Amino acid sequence: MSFLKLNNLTRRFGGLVAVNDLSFEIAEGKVTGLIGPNGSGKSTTINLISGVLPVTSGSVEFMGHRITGKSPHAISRMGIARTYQQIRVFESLTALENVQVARAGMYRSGLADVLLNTGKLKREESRERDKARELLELVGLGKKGDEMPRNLPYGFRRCLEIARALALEPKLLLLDEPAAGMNRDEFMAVTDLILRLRKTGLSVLLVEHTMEFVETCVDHVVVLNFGQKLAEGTFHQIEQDPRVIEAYLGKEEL
Amino acid sequence: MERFKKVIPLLAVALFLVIPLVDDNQYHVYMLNRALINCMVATGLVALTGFAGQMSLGHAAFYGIGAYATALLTVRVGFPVWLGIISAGAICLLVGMVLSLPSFKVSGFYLSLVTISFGNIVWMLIVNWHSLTRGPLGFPGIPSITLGTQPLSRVGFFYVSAVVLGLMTLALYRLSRSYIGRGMKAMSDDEQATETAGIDTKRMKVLVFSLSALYGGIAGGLYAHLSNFLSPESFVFSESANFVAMAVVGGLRSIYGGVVGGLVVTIIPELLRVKGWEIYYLMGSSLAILLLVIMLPSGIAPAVQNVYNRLGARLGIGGSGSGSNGNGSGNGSAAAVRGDSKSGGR
Amino acid sequence: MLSLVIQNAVAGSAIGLLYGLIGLGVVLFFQTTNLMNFAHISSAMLGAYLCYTYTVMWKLPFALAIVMAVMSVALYGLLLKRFVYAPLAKRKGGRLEFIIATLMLSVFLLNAVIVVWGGVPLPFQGLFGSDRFPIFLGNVVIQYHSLFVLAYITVFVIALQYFFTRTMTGKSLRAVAQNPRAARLMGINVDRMLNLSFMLSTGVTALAGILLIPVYFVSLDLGSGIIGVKGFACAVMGGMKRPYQALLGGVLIGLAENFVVLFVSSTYRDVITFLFLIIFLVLRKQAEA
Amino acid sequence: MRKRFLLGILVLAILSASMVSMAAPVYKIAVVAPFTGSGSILGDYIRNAFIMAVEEINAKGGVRGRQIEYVIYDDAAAPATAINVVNKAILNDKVDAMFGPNMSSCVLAVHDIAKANKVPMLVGATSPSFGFDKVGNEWLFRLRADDEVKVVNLVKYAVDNLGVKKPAIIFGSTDYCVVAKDVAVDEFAKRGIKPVSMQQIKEGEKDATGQLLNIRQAAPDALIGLTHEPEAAVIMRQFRQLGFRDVDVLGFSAWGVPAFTDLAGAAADGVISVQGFTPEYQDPKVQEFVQKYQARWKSLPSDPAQAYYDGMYLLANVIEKVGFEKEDIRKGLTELKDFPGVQGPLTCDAKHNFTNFSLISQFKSGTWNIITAIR
Repeated sequence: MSFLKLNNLTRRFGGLVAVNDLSFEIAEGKVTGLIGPNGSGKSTTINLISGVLPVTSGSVEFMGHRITGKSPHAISRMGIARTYQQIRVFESLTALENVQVARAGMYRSGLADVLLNTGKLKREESRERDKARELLELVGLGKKGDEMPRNLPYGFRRCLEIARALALEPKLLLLDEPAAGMNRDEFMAVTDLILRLRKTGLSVLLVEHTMEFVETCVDHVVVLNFGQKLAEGTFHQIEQDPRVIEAYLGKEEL
Repeated sequence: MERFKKVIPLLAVALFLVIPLVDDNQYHVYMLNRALINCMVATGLVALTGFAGQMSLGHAAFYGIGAYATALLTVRVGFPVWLGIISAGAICLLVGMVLSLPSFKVSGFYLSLVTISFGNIVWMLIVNWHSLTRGPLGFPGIPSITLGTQPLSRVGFFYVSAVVLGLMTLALYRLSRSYIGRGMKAMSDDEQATETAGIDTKRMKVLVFSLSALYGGIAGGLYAHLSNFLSPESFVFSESANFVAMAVVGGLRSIYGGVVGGLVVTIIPELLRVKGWEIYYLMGSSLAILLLVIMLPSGIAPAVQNVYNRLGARLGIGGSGSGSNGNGSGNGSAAAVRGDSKSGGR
Repeated sequence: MLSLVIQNAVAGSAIGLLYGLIGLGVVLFFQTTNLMNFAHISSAMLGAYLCYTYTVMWKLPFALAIVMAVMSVALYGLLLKRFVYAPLAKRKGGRLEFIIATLMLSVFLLNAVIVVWGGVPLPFQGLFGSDRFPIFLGNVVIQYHSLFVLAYITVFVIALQYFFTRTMTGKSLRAVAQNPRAARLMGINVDRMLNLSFMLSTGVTALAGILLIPVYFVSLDLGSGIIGVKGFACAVMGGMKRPYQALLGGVLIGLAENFVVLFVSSTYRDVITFLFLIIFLVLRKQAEA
Repeated sequence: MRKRFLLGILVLAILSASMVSMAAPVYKIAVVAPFTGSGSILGDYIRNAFIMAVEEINAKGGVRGRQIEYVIYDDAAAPATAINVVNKAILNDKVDAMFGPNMSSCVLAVHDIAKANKVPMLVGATSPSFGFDKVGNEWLFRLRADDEVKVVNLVKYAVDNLGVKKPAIIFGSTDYCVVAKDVAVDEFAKRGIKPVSMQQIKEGEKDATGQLLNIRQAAPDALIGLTHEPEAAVIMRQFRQLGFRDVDVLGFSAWGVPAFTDLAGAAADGVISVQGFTPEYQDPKVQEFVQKYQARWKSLPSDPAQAYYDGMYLLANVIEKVGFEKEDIRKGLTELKDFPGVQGPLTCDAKHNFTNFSLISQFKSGTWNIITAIR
């Protein structure tokens, strides 16, 4: 039984084939990088795995269960959390509340508990608030819990989004260009965070452009081109693959 | 300090509650009763639109279904009044669940069109289903609420509705502070991100639609027993628009938005009902509401709260002190008029 | 029976074109601003009343009155942008706030019209040959007015298409709607373009209002009735993208209405039309996703 | 921003302060009528005629030495609003008597308030649905002929004089129309006639072709129109356009007023209508009233105008007789007999109606030709 397995995944947008008959597997406890030139279908792949987009054909299996066709929240609760390429935090909630949102699945209290404000609910609320604080602490936002996201610098917003994803206690974390648009300090902070997560044994699938980032964080790389798998291997294997250089790296070196 | 901060709002509520005891003008009491009922519908819309981001321009339908349901049950079946009102709420709750189904597929402007259509359909059924509603002839002879054997006076009705509204507001308050409320607010910010944060947004929609339909239904039920007479004109589209206007004027994102807006929007046209103004007052009141929306798009309640907080800070009783307190105060709405179309994230 | 069906189809299309006229303005506004103006239909009402005033009360020639009415309403469109849209945008009001503001504006305008012109529908006859004898094709009747509307629409849609695809201003307008930031970077004066969209959509709707006079009279029903909602419905059925599709949407609604009367009942005509609209809205989205 | 908001509140406060009126020995009357919304066609007639009557009476020294003061309220033709304003009129402004509302459903919604506070309520609404015999409110009086009477007369005329055997009925969606439809169907049934087609047109609808085509298919010999004015105009224009032949058109009272004939234009030619009042009626008293009205308001009166004008006079007459006690006024109104109204004597009958007068007339080349007057 493989951890996450993509079987002949295809997604069309009208006439355009964004992901074409894509199959690969990722291993548990490893950080897998998904790279490729612009428009090669990386984000679409993430969207298909997380259930945000319906697949045209093919399937995704997660820990032996077919998850294709399930709704995004069900997939999230099975243990696949994600972030977005363009940061999508909840702007009308505080940083702490942003993280708390993703803890909704941990409550045993129902609507009646909420309306009657029972002791059970209060206990759970305080437990989950502590847990959310811990997560903020983990991503380096320990003191920012009461801030509104719009008052946070870009890098912190990204970390907040990651904290929200971690709040689901995922087995697999999908990161869509986590380092995009960051300055040097922020970049270092995110790199550091991912390395720390890797140490805890969390599996990660990340889409990234920055080669430096991929080199530092990633155990295994899958290269996409025109929605198809071009190559697969360790970063150093990929680096030397002439097809990859031609399709992707080569172009950048020019 | 914190306790002191709560004194003034409580005082305001207490002052409001003694009005009927001090002012024996029955017209004023009647209008306050109407206002309280409107507040209930508006509070339901605050939950639906302000918290969960689902637009409804058809809430007069729930108000109408609730009103006719209790009218029919009490007059034709012989239910006691209180049971009639509860049943009206329950029926609306079910209808609200059904209306939440289209919201799985459509949102924003399209959802508002769906709800307008729904409101029109319900209205036309009220007009045309003669055997049930007597159609345009109106439905007379609806009993008043009784206390023991005595019919409840208007002052009594005021306190009954105030308690009901208080309970509704309390329920919304608790909901908004819980994990469910946070999920709703998240959903109104970004539905897809909420889904991927592990929240079943469909369930959330069913919940919030039925909640706000329940509020509308109970309000309608109370209205039926206050006016003792129903006719279809009270449930037309412009009433739905009026309810939304109440929620917006009061403050869509504030727990108290519905209450404040309901009071203000009900009272404004009555204030303008001045001698010789019989053709101008509606123009005046719609202009007043328009100006309120333009000047205070996030509503009166957050604005007052802001002023109050700043005043408190200046006097040194501001508790935590800082200007931005998380809930409600002037976050405005998530999406600015322009440029809020989120790119699909491909 | 067949002639009855044909006659209903003709009559349904004729009234549907009028709904489409309103839908046209909705699409135009949406295309250029990404917004919904719930006081949209008020522009039609203002157009009709002003045209009446200029023609009947000021005794101006009809053609001049039309031009002046359209221009006056376009000016109102400018005021709408300046005094409703701009302050709201400045205070970060959302789309819902814009909807409520425009809804209140429509109530205000309706009551303003009652104050100025009174609540009684005003007679305004002899427009577009409406009172002359219609054309008979066997048992089937076609109004001159419908033909006139059809001709107007054809010319108008072609002109609109030309404007949006061939002229610089038209292209800039669309660019602003699609991405205001990028448009600004490209050196387009976004504010001026917005002014133009407001004037264009209100002016076009004012003209539609004048074309509606033979059927709707110069009456409050132009500014309050269900026709506003039907205008939105047409626009939605047309996919909010192309003006001529809004006309098709209108015809679809008109046909649906008449056939419901023919085969079901006149009492439940609108119930079924609105059910149809809900189902359409839900299915449409599904097909897209 | 906050300053502007406070300013707004200040303005509202001043406005509300100005509502407090001065107390003086006057007789205070409320007029509730629609000035906004769908029924606003009627509001102006009612207000104009009422003001005219009050001005005339006040010029002659008022009633029993007291001037009449009036407050006019808009009910927007909506029962919920009517309840608001009647509450305001009776409980806040403390009026002594009340004219209106003018819509039947509004009357049904508010007459209990008049009863509970013992205020005489004289209304111009005509639906049989709230007659004294139905609701039993002894404070409620009616100034215009009951629609039942008018529809019965119309059907009688159609069958007896025109020999109608296959009528088609088109009716509107309000109380006024729906009740009239029921009465008409009953009356036809009494004569063994069943309408060949029954169609409905909603208020505000502008397309009746579907309905008319169904009617044409049924091949009727008469069209009975029971709608409000704008729908009547829509129906008649499309009726002509669809080329109906040899079909008589008989309309209800809204089919007999200028708001209809102006809109319908030439299409109105030949329509037979039953009316409570028409300025064309060549009676010297009617013509005197029409001239006075025209001189004051530069327009022709319509039937609610005459009704409320008469109403004010008969109330003044009762007060002169019995004084200002409300209970006495109520009794006085109930016992009123042969009061000279514009169109003839007014007497309070068992249903609290003051008149049963109706006219049947035909519209020909721009004017109404009276066929018969029925008392």
